[in-house]
Amino acid sequence: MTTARPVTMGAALNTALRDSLRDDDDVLVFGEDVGTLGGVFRITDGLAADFGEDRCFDTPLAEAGIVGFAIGMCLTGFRPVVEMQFDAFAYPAFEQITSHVAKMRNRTSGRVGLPMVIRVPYAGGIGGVEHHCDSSEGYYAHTPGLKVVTPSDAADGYSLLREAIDDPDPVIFMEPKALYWSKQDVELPSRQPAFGKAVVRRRGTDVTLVTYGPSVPMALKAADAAAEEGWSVEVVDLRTIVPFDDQTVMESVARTGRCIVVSEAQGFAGVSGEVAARVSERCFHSLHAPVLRVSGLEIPYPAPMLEKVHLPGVERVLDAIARLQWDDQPDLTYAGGAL
Amino acid sequence: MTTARPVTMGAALNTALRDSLRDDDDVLVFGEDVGTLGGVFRITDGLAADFGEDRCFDTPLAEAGIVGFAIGMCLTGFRPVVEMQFDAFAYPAFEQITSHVAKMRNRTSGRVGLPMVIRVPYAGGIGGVEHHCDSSEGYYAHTPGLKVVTPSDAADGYSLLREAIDDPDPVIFMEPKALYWSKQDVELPSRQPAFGKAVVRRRGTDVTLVTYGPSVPMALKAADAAAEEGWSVEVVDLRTIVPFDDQTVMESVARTGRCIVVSEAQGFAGVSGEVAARVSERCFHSLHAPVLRVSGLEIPYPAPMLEKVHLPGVERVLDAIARLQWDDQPDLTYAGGAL
Amino acid sequence: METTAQAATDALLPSARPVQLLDPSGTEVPQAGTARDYVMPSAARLREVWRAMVIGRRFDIQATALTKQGRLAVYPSSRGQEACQVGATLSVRASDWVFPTYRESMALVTRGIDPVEVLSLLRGDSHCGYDPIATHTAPQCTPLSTQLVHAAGAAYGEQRRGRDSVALAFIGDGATSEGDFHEALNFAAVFESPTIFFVQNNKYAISVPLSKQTKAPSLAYKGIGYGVPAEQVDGNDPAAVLAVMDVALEHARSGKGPFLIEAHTYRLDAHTNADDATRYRSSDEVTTWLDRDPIARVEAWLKAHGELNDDVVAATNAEAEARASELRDRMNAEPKVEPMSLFDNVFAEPTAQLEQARAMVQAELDAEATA
Amino acid sequence: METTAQAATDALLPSARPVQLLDPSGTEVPQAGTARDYVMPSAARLREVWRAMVIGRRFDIQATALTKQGRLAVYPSSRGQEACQVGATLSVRASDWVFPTYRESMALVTRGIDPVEVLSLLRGDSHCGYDPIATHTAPQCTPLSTQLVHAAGAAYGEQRRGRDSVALAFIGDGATSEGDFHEALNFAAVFESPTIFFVQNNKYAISVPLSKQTKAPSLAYKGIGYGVPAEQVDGNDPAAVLAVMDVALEHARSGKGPFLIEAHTYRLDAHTNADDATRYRSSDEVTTWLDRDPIARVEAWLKAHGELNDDVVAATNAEAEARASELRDRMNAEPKVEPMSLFDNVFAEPTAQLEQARAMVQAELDAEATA
Ligand SMILES: Cc1ncc(C[n+]2csc(CCOP(=O)(O)OP(=O)(O)O)c2C)c(N)n1
Ligand SMILES: Cc1ncc(C[n+]2csc(CCOP(=O)(O)OP(=O)(O)O)c2C)c(N)n1
Ligand SMILES: [Mg+2]
Ligand SMILES: [Mg+2]
Repeated sequence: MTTARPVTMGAALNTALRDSLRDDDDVLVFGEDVGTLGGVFRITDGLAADFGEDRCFDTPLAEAGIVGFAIGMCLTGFRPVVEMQFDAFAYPAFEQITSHVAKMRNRTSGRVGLPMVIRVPYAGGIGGVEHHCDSSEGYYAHTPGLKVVTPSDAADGYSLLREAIDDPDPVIFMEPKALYWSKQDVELPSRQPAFGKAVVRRRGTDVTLVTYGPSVPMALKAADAAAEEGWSVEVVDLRTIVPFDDQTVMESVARTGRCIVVSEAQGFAGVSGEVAARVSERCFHSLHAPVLRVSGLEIPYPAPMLEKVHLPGVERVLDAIARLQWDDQPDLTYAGGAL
Repeated sequence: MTTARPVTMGAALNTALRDSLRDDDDVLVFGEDVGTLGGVFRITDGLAADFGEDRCFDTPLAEAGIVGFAIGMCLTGFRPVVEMQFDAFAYPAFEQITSHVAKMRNRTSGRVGLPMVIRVPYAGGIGGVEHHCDSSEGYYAHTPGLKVVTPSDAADGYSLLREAIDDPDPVIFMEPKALYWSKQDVELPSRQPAFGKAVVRRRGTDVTLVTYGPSVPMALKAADAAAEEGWSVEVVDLRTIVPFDDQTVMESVARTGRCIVVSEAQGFAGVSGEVAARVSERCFHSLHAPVLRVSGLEIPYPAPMLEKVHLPGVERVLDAIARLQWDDQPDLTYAGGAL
Repeated sequence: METTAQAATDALLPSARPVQLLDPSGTEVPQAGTARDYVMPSAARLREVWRAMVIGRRFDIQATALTKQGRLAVYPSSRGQEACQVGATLSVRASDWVFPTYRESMALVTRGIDPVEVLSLLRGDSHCGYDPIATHTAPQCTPLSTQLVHAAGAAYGEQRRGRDSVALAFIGDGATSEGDFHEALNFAAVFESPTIFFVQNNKYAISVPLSKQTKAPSLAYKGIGYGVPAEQVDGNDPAAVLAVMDVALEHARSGKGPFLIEAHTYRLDAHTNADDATRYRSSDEVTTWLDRDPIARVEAWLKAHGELNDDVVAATNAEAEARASELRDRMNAEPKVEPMSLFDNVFAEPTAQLEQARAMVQAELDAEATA
Repeated sequence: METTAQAATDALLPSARPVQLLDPSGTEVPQAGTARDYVMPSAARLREVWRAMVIGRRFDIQATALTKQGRLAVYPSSRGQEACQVGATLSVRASDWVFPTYRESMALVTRGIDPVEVLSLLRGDSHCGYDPIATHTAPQCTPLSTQLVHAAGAAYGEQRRGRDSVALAFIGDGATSEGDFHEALNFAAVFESPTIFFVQNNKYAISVPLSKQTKAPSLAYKGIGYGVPAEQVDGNDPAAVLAVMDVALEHARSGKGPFLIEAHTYRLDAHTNADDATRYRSSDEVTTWLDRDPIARVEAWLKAHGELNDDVVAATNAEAEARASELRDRMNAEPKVEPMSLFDNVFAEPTAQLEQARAMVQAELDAEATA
């Protein structure tokens, strides 16, 4: 019997790739520097050596090419798992992703499915230079036909990636790069909880923080801090942004009556707006206060020395909690994310 | 003195380009087929002939090239107005737009501004084949550093385009192609109302429809139809999605107490979610019912013969109005846009 | 730093002028100075190509007519490009892959796909009327050049499966300017993917002439930059198209990687029925190209060699006519579209949200039906 | 269908082997078989380049050292590529434009930009430390190849303004695979934009060797596909880099359009200080390239020709040392960053929403300050 041991999210992702390569000969891993080097974040470390260069290989440096080539390989029955080196470096593939990856099953009346995974290390918090820190999940989530997934811990790194690889549809797999080195005691393999389900990471009764990916650990910290101030905070981790688990989110907010959406991404017209809109609509009669958003500022990602000011942190969440009209007084001066 | 005469939005856009070319030698128009042909929608008709091939010219067929070339020309003081032939054909330029156009002023600490306009004929309703009908405004609106503008009539076509060309910042100018042929009595030139202001297109007291671009005429029709059923419907046309005019929108909803966001775009994680979230937050205490969304379905744009089913229409708006809890009964079964 | 051997680069460069085996009058042209040896196809093959061109052209004219009758929303004609559409397509096997653009209707009909299914995209009842897997034919592609990378991937996939199938990817002259063209050629070369990139240089990208598209000596000179052998061919000479395709296929199928072909041809009609070609080109130019008719050319050769007689010509024309009229009849029927299908194929399994949307639309339709 | 004249295509193709004027020992190499005539630069220019390389290399070593001291977040070294960084940069005028990648720190220092401003991006205090308009130098670009299209546009803009400025755009070997490379070359060619595309083929894109990047005989063979003349040059031979740059500049400045240069060189350090090059290349390979040192090469020639003596060498080394130590001192100071600046340059005028956000952050900072 295996027992739980401390595993980083990066290692869990590597194990998921290994187990998928082992279990299914049609799974292939390719992208820039994923072969000999094992990827700039070492997520594919050792795969080429252990499974052969046929199964894990480097490509020319061209993201549209990588994604388009993967589409073609799907036509012959392969299941490519491709890596985009950083968030902003997936943009050259945007046309291939939106016009083909997202639409292929639909435009062929279900005759051509694309069981591929596009791995995108995303978001900031690691002192990266510009173009290496974008929160780009909103672009994909807004595109019908794409599943968008983001783990917040090692267990989910493993579980969600294996589910994504086995999924008959294309999955944009967003990896919060700031969490690659975060450790957790996990017992692998484990495919729990089910794909498409959000998870309550912490129980609480006063307010629900709905969050995902890179912001989950921060939200949990904020919940701890809030607890010291006497608030009981529930934290919901979306895990899969698409499909969206309305049930778990709405049940939580219906119970707590208050909601804050926490995301590192700029808020305007993105995922956090969607969550706020859905909760506001579906929990209208349960809400004691407006749904607030604590998100990244509406600015291009700042230089490393200023990223702390940009990133939503514990203090901003606590401020938002304090403004949840506990005394039923409206406060519309908040100027946090998504202004 | 000029007097108002019937002008199509297409003609108004053409006039705006002419007047800008006339008034400012640094303004250049380029893109695919915009020269000799005058563009596939004839928006640039006659410009090359009248202003010379130096001022309006065809480029090679490459959208990243067009946008990137325009960026370079800005460095030498030009003000390029470039055309993307259709919505989905702007995607190859996505990296140039998100990583450079949106960020240039910011990454150079204000030293390099990009006074360029990217014209994007967008949305559907004209029986176009796939990839010719995308509502892509959400991608741009979600990107900090871009202004996103969309006219709904000829007067705004002229006014907003001239403002966009004069603006010191890059503007994504979304042209609802279904409205190119819509006529209106206008007196040109006119630069009213101010850039960045939403406009109340129709006054009403019961509910506010917040909408923009291709959906405005439909929303006005729905308001007419609703009037016959006894509802007084206010219609707000956003005009500029970024910057967003909170004031006009919130004042309206605060007055009516109910709000429906109407957009042709798929709702999930897009502009309509943003509007719903903002209104829900800022008008929390004025709202008598949840903010609903009537938007395009969460599917890839359908084949022409099915687009009617996809596009939000008068009936769907009327249905949504009816579900606005006039009797204060919650109804959460609605499955319209943004599910 | 090594020297690039002249021989190695010569093997990649195209002939200095387009390969031609038959001149416009159907007379065989002596081969000299071509980059490779090209072999005159057999009379039987030329007859087969001739026949398919006759049928193809009639189909094309019919399709244009259908736009006037409101039975087709839009149609991009390939009249004038028959030697490319038919010649390239008949050169590959059913087990090979074809990656068409929106202009390849004639090629797809030649490939044996039901013409009504071919026209589905352009009629507007579905995005792709045929089964891409069963036909080994990708959906007609409108985002320019994007299909080329798919072709490179599919051909590589076939090779990985141990099969000797190739991919034939069509593309226009204008689309060679897109970044995806570059990435596709490069991926195919690096992975030695057996892909034939077949550029129909019909001289215009909608209104934009080739001179505004590129300053290359010819598009075939793009091959060497990827280490991909390339050739330019008279795209209105069916014999030459077959001969160059043969060389390209032999190259690709034998594991040597991709091949780039630039076929010089001309689109006689406007870009689509919605386009007004008089805005950007002269009728003289069109006339010049009418004189380079691919059908007449090979017909003259076949007749001169006693390989075709008037009876066969008449019978073939009649067959083409019959097929066109059958197509007209079938296109006159209102296509069946199923609104509920909108939700079926967004994902393999609809999400809860899609199920809700489906229920909403169903309720609307039910309400309409009872109203 | 015209014949492509051999002369026309020959004018576009590169030399079969990289142009070299000085061999690694600093001995002049007899010119034979190069595609064009390349002229040995004057001793004065070579001395100037030598001096800038000495200073540049010392700067580079200092920058790498600063990463170890935690004063620079990341540094992509160009050690070994001095002939390219310095030779190309010193060939252009202050009024010309330079479009650097992240690797061009040495080039920018050579161009006269304050080294602290050059390192701003990599230290993390701002995205671009210098004024691109004042210096005619675009921000260091990380999204690969995207800057090339800007260069083509800027150079075209200069031409439209009636000025004879050119744009010098740097790019790496790996980045030639990106679609933007293709679009940039093509736009520059079609608009006859005076742009020099300078590819530093340092043999790796992070870990990926050139052999996995392209099957082209050499990257310079990409030029002909755009009608752009191209050359390959020994990128560790400063004399050859200058000579080829001279030809390219003459071509571009005289209105003949863009020019593509592939400089064969080698990055001696890892991709950045964060990279581990032992994972993908042997130390033997590195040693081979150490023997092709560009500084030693030109130093040997200068000395042999009596154009350089030990005093000047010592003085120059001392100057390089002094500059490095000044840089170290200045980099030891904590850079000033201003949180409120985050809102200043999203747009020319902040939106109402940005003003609100600014107020929020100001309130947070005020609260922190009083706490
Ligand atoms: C990425 C992209 N940009 C623009 C278009 C619009 N468009 C459709 S066809 C066409 C011209 C294509 O010309 P060419 O490649 O020469 O093919 P042809 O139509 O002549 O067969 C253009 C610009 C498109 N379909 N895709
Ligand atoms: C569009 C894009 N994709 C990926 C990257 C990540 N990346 C940064 S440098 C690099 C390698 C570039 O190699 P090359 O062009 O040879 O330049 P060099 O670093 O060797 O100077 C990669 C893949 C990027 N910066 N931009
Ligand atoms: Mg064409
Ligand atoms: Mg390199």
